[in-house]
Amino acid sequence: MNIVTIGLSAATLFAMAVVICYILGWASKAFYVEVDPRVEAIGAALPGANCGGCGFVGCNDYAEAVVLSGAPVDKCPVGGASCASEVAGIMGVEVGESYPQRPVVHCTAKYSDRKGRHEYRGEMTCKGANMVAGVQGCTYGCLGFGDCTRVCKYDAIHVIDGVATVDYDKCIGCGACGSVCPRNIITITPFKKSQILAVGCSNKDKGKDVMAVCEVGCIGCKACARKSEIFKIVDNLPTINYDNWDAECSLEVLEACEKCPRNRLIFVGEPSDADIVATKDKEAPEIIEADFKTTVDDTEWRG
Amino acid sequence: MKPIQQMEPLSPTAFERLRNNNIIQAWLVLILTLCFGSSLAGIQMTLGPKIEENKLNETLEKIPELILGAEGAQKLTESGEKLDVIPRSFVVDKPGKKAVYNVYEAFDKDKKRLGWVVKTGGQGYADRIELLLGVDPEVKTVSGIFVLEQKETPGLGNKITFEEWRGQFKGKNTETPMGVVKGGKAGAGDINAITGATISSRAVTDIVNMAVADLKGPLTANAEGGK
Amino acid sequence: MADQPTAAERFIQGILPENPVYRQLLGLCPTLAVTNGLKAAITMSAAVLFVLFCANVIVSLIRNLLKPHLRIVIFTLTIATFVTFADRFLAAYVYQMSKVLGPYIPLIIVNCLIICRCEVCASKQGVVTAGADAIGQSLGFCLALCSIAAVRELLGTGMLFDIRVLPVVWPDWVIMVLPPGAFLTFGLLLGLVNWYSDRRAAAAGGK
Amino acid sequence: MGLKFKGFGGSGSFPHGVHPPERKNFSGAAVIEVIPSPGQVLLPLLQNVGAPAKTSVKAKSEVKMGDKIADAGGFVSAPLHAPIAGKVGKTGVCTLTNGRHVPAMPIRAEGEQIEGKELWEKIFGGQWPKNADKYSPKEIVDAIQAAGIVGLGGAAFPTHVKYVPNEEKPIDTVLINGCECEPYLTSDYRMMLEVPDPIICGSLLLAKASGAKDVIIGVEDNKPEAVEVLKKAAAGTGIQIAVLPTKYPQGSEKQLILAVTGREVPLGGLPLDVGVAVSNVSTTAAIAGAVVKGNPLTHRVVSVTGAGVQTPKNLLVPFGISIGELIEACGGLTKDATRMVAGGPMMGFAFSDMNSPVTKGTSGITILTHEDLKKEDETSCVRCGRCVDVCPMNLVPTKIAMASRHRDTELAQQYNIMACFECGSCAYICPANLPLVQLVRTGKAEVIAAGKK
Amino acid sequence: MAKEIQIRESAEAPVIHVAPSPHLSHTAQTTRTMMRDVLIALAPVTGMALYVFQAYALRQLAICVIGCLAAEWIFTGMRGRRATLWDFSAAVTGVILALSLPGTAPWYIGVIASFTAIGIGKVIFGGLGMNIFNPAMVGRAFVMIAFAGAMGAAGYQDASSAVDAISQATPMDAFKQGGAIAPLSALFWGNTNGSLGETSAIACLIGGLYLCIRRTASWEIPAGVIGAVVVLGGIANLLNPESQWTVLHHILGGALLFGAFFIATDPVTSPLTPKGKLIFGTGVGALIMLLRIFSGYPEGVMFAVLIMNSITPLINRWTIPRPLGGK
Amino acid sequence: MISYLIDIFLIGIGAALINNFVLYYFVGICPFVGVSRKISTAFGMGCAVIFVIAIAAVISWAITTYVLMPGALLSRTVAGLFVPPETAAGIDLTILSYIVYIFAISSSVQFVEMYVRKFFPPLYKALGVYLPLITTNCAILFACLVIMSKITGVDNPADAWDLGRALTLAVGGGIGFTIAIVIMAGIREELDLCDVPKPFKGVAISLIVAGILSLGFMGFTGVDSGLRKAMMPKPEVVAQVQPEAEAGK
Ligand SMILES: Cc1cc2nc3c(=O)[nH]c(=O)nc-3n(C[C@H](O)[C@H](O)[C@H](O)COP(=O)(O)O)c2cc1C
Ligand SMILES: Cc1cc2nc3c(=O)[nH]c(=O)nc-3n(C[C@H](O)[C@H](O)[C@H](O)COP(=O)(O)O)c2cc1C
Ligand SMILES: Cc1cc2nc3c(=O)[nH]c(=O)nc-3n(C[C@H](O)[C@H](O)[C@H](O)COP(=O)(O)O)c2cc1C
Ligand SMILES: Cc1cc2nc3c(=O)[nH]c(=O)nc-3n(C[C@H](O)[C@H](O)[C@H](O)CO)c2cc1C
Ligand code: SF4
Ligand code: SF4
Ligand code: SF4
Ligand code: SF4
Ligand code: FES
Repeated sequence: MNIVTIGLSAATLFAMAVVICYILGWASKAFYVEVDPRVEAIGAALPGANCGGCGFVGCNDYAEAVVLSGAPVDKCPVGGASCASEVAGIMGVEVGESYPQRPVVHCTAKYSDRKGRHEYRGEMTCKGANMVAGVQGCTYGCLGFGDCTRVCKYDAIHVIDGVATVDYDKCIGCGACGSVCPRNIITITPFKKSQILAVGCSNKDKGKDVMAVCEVGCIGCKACARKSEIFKIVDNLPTINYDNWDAECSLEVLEACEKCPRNRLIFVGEPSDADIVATKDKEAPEIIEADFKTTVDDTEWRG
Repeated sequence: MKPIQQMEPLSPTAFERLRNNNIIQAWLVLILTLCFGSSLAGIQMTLGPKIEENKLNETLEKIPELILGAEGAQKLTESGEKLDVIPRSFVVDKPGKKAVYNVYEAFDKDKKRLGWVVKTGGQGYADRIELLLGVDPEVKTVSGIFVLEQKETPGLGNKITFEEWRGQFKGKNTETPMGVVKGGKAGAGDINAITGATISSRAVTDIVNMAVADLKGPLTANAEGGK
Repeated sequence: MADQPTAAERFIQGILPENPVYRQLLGLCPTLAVTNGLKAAITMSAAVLFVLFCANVIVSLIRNLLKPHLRIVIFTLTIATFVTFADRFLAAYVYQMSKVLGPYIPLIIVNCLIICRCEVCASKQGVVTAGADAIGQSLGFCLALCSIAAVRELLGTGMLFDIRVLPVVWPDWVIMVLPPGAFLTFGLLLGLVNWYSDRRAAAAGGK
Repeated sequence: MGLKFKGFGGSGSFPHGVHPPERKNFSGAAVIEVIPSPGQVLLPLLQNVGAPAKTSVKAKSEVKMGDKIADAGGFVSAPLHAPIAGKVGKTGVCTLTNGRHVPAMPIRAEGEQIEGKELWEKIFGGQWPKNADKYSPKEIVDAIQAAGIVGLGGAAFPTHVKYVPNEEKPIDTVLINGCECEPYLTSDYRMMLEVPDPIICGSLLLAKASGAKDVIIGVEDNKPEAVEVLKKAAAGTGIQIAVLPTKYPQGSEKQLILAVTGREVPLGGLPLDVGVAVSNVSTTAAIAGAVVKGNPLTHRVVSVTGAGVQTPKNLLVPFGISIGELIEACGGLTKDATRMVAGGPMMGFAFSDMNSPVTKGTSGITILTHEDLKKEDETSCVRCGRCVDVCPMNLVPTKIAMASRHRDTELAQQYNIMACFECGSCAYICPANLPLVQLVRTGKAEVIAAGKK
Repeated sequence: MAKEIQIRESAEAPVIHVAPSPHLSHTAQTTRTMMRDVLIALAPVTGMALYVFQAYALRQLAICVIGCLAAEWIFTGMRGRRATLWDFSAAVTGVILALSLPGTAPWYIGVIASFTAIGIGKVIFGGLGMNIFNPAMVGRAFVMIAFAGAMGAAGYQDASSAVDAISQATPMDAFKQGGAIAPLSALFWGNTNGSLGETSAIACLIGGLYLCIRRTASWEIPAGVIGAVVVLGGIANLLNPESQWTVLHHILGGALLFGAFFIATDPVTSPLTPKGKLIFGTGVGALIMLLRIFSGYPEGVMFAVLIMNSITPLINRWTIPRPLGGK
Repeated sequence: MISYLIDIFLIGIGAALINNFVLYYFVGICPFVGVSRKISTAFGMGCAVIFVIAIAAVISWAITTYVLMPGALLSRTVAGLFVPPETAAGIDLTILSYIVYIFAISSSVQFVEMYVRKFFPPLYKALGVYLPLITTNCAILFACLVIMSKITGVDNPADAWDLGRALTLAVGGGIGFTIAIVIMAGIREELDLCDVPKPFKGVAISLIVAGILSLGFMGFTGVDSGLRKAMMPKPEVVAQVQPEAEAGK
């Protein structure tokens, strides 16, 4: 009886395995559906635990999302980093950028520099205040309610003295702050050197109008542009052409900075040495241009 | 589960066909099933009897106590003796209900019938309550009950498992069904409800009443005819 | 492939930094179901240890024979077998406890924790590492279960390991040993653990 | 209300809405005064919904009152005309009361100005024909367009656009909006009382232009005198006066149409879609002026009101005059003035800059005091559903606001965020004092941004 | 941030500030006045409880109100938020909790219920307005299950009590266990045993109507509850005509009116739209009847409210109103 | 017949509400906290579970009844080829149950997935993505185990569950799972707009919500016996009884 039981057990399982393998094998052929080979490849690279930890329903769904809708490659908590790099390999994306991108806040006026500030009651966010006239005179500059601080997951940007200030040690350049700022004064800029030059003002109005609202704003006097080729005045504001940025011009640039009557040319950032090494050989980035908008409320209202 | 990979189209040569055969592809699975199947059966062979014994013992161990009472059982163990227990089953056929009772008939070493132990159960407050009911050979009095399984509320309903409460059943007459009385003023034929758990108390009493009613006839009939 | 952690790292990681319950949130069903008493929790952890260890070792041994598409089938087969072993063993030697644990022992088969470890560690690394990983993870699991069970048993019955530790005047919080108590206790402890590790991370970041 | 409503398709009212205190007594009795001609005006180049106007005169050129100084920047746009005689300055920028930062053209007063009585005569004086037989629809629409007329009810939508003949969607009813449901404001009320004739005339012109059979003037029942005056003026013209219950926002066109005609303007649609065109009473008067007298739109009546101003008044002012001058003309602010609002308190914009110019959309300046603004601190939404009960658009404002606060545009759209017209009923009633309208507006901005992406 | 903004201060010139529209608000009703209204509406019920249960009621009220306020203060403090005691919401929770407990419950039950109500029922979700479940009912359910002995039927009776009502069985229990029918007048006026707030139907009605008239509570919810109970109770009566526990007993007995007017109407945990509120109320009523008739508990208000609370988000989803002119 | 229907009804109600799989038995917690972020996803998951759990119940009921349990038809016949029938009838293969169930579940999940994907692409879009997740969902295996215990664990074979009961339990459990997960998803969508303290965001608050839900569902305790009492005619106590022969050892 013992042997029979043992035999029968083994046989039962064996029979089941045979039947199932056969059926499934047949089914996989009979019901074959064309899929993107990358989906399969990623599916194979993923652990297949189907734990749902990635936020998708199961590994296959995630694989599809990666291929079809460009989901991030590093979402699988089970597979971890090794899995992420494998998936990245399949997708042909690089993990890591060629040069560090960091946010630059193009406003440097402290509370005391701003004219026409009024007490504001309402939703205490920049987004909200941006829709109300008269919170402060300047309609371009930082509002200081810290929407950017709230979205930064890395605790890297803070409102100090009424103006958003990036902590370049912590910032990883995710760009969240830039996309949330309702005044579009944060640009995500490639850092070619540990410190780059930036314009600390976004006001595109004429000098007189700027002076009416801000103690320190750029008045578009063109002093810098006269000193160095690298500056070009567009809409009453200098833009900096990083193509022409090299060691020789740094002297001119320093001079230009000195000439600026309002001291609005500033050096920002101090990315690590590693970043500098990493970006040494990369081609210089194109002109960085902040997408300033005359911002207050472009929604249609009423009717 | 990962979908089993799609097969290449069946290739013409016999060898290729063999290699691509679904079953052959899964050779590891097959071998493992063989190993696992037989080793499991082996385990079953070795542990199976022990488990069966455990299951049975759960009931058997209680029988002396249910029949003889706690001291009686104590004495019995001290004397190293054992009761002779014969498991039987009775089918009760009633309109609208067909029930099967597992009943253990207990004899002492002189083959004298000491009593019956009935395994029975019914709906309690939360879930089914399973219990053992001991009665004397003539099914005149209850000699004890024991709760095997219950999921009543701890602190309330689960007091039915406590000796203080279930002890009440001992010696109760089975002539008339037992009633449940709240407030601790039960008469001779009644059971005191647990405070705050009348439902559980009543459920147990009902189960006992029902079993007694169902089995009184057959058991006494059997007792007379037996021996 | 990136560096794989060593055996010792695997062992340590499993206990706290990658605690399967609190950090990875794997195997939640038994975590909730069998933590109304410390004894049950420890028995469960032992069963998991056994199954995880055996499965990890076997998978690690045959890892080179694995075909990707049959991998999970083989894992489940192996796990199911060892779970059956554990189940029968408990039924034979600690029958009462096996009744208490009921279906949750067989449910180890589908416990994500085990498949996950087979997948992440055993199918990629050697036997020793796999074994160490299994032990580390199981200890972590045990620790988590015991922490929950201790709270529940203590508040719910005034006892630990079935021994009364709180004074008799303590009114038992019956809810703690019932299903809602499991969810609430685990939720609160999880929050506590998150809060603590956030604080630790903040302290470390601040330095 | 049923009785007053014989003869109209609607029930006379609309679902939901609120009853804020009316406070029309501040300036309700003040006869319209003509403000002295200012030394300078600053004309923003964007005063209407749609495209900004394009300057058509060079800096330093001399202009007379009524000269065109900027062309319409497109079809949905309106030209600008000089409200005073003077010299055009260099185009600068200015911030409007609604927060928009736009280019603006200054004109320094020089030479003879038309002022006072003379101005009043020019704009409102003379005979107004009680029929429109003389004019063809095209003539009327062209005159409206050339005069730069935009809606004076607040939205500043270029009026000619509403009335260009449309084969597919014929207009059968012209509704003249005399509700003025905003608390405090009285400019429309004074217009109806003092100059009903141009209003009637303009209404008839609009009916002619659009080919509508019915012309209905809707007035809230808190202005019985205005109803009387209009009734008298309209006698024999076929114009009907609908007296509506006082409820905010009765003046909103969708609600007005529903109340008067019983038609529902489809979501995202225009009144045109249900065969109705709506214009404000002041707009109508301006239209009459443009068609009959060829007057371009250069002035409007503005109520300066509220407890925060010394003597509340209704003033006829040129566009581009700074709001500070208006307030001066009313004796200045009181000490406890705390908030200046361009428009009424429900939908107006708070502003702080006294130099902001009056634009075509400025229907009033309301100065609120500390007392008016006393309210409890904001708490979280207690989900009381009161905002749902008052929303005239039948929305769920709290959900929309919370979705917006958490940047969940998808959820906001599920709750029809774009249907909200920011009437403020919800925020008015909210016991938690949440800035619901502001949240809705930020949410809308985000939805639009997401849609553009 | 607000603090950092300079406020122009000068004795002469007015201080102008800016804010989004609308610039008026309906000051007659704020969160605080709403909560105050509830306290006022609870006055008859509380008064009745004090009259019937005397010191027991006073003690339980004191424990729960102080417990809830303390819990609110401690837990919001732990979150580093300003304590919000003065919006009275914690006080309302405390009073309702106390009124839903038996007067004889030991002191620790009130304390634990209060802390659970505020901690797990409210603050953990984010505080006022954020909770999904009715805090008072979370607290009551917690202790009801935890201390079933003291909270079950037996917990209501105290043979040694000098207070009349407490030595009787509660009406629902007397019926369930012994088939005894309490006279309707007793249920109406309230000199029976039970939880503190539930005994007097008239007090609940007075307070409830006040709430509905003040529009602090929406009438749809109590209407739905009572409507469902009438219909289902009527059906139950028809199916079982010999039962003496009629529809009226169902309505006047137990916590039905108290629950319908004060508990189910909690705005935070009920749906937003009138239609949703009606569905919610009907659901609560139907569940109450289901649980009363079939479940192991004598009463079902608390569970019915908790279960319907849990599907409130779904109801909100299903009842997004059609915007004007929309499809 | 009536009593059978009542039985089925009560089994269904019991599995769906009173002893809800998730809130009472703690099975399927992983998807319950993992896939409950959106109502639509949760509903899809629930439907997929109902579907698979029904298939698994049928398969496991059949295998248990005809192959695994002592004296099952198939194994007895096969073994009968080698050993005397009495021995064959005693052969007990229940030890294989776990491995067989999981094997059956995972392969049927896979089969269904492939089938649906090929022939009902829209259905696959709606449901298919959830199918693989279900293999590691305790709820399915749990249903199989309960069914097994109702077949092999009963004292006398006549009480063993038939296919109808097994299927009802499984589908009821699946519906219970769906109810729980959809409610949870609704609440979590709401919680996204709430100010939950940071450490509790995500899973911790979900568990607490589940705790309160389970507290609420405890209200259903006893509804089944209440319903049974209301629907069943009171069984006669006087009974016609026949003694049976002694059960063989
Ligand atoms: C959480 C809770 C658990 C309960 N558990 C049980 C129980 O296990 N058994 C029981 O008979 N009654 C239980 N009850 C009590 C019943 O609901 C009912 O009140 C009781 O049966 C009335 O009985 P009494 O008259 O003995 O107090 C429980 C009550 C609660 C609140
Ligand atoms: C909430 C709200 C209230 C309004 N109140 C009035 C009003 O009282 N009087 C008015 O003429 N227009 C009011 N309007 C503007 C009308 O909707 C509509 O745009 C106007 O009557 C059209 O006429 P117009 O183009 O001539 O300005 C209101 C709009 C909204 C959104
Ligand atoms: C608001 C409120 C809700 C209640 N909810 C329940 C409930 O869900 N279940 C319950 O058993 N008792 C509940 N009670 C208590 C009962 O109404 C009743 O007082 C208690 O169950 C005592 O009845 P018994 O003696 O029949 O157990 C509630 C009481 C109040 C005031
Ligand atoms: C009409 C009304 C009924 C209320 N009912 C309750 C209640 O039953 N339980 C409770 O804890 N709070 C209640 N509250 C208070 C408040 O809503 C509660 O504290 C919030 O749920 C906390 O976020 C009620 C408030 C109102 C206005
Ligand atoms: S940078 Fe932009 S988002 Fe940040 S505080 Fe300033 S205005 Fe706000
Ligand atoms: S780029 Fe990202 S990390 Fe850097 S400050 Fe902005 S939000 Fe923070
Ligand atoms: S009125 Fe205010 S508190 Fe009430 S639901 Fe609307 S937003 Fe929330
Ligand atoms: S949601 Fe919009 S339309 Fe509705 S009340 Fe609020 S502001 Fe008015
Ligand atoms: S452990 Fe049960 S579903 Fe994951």
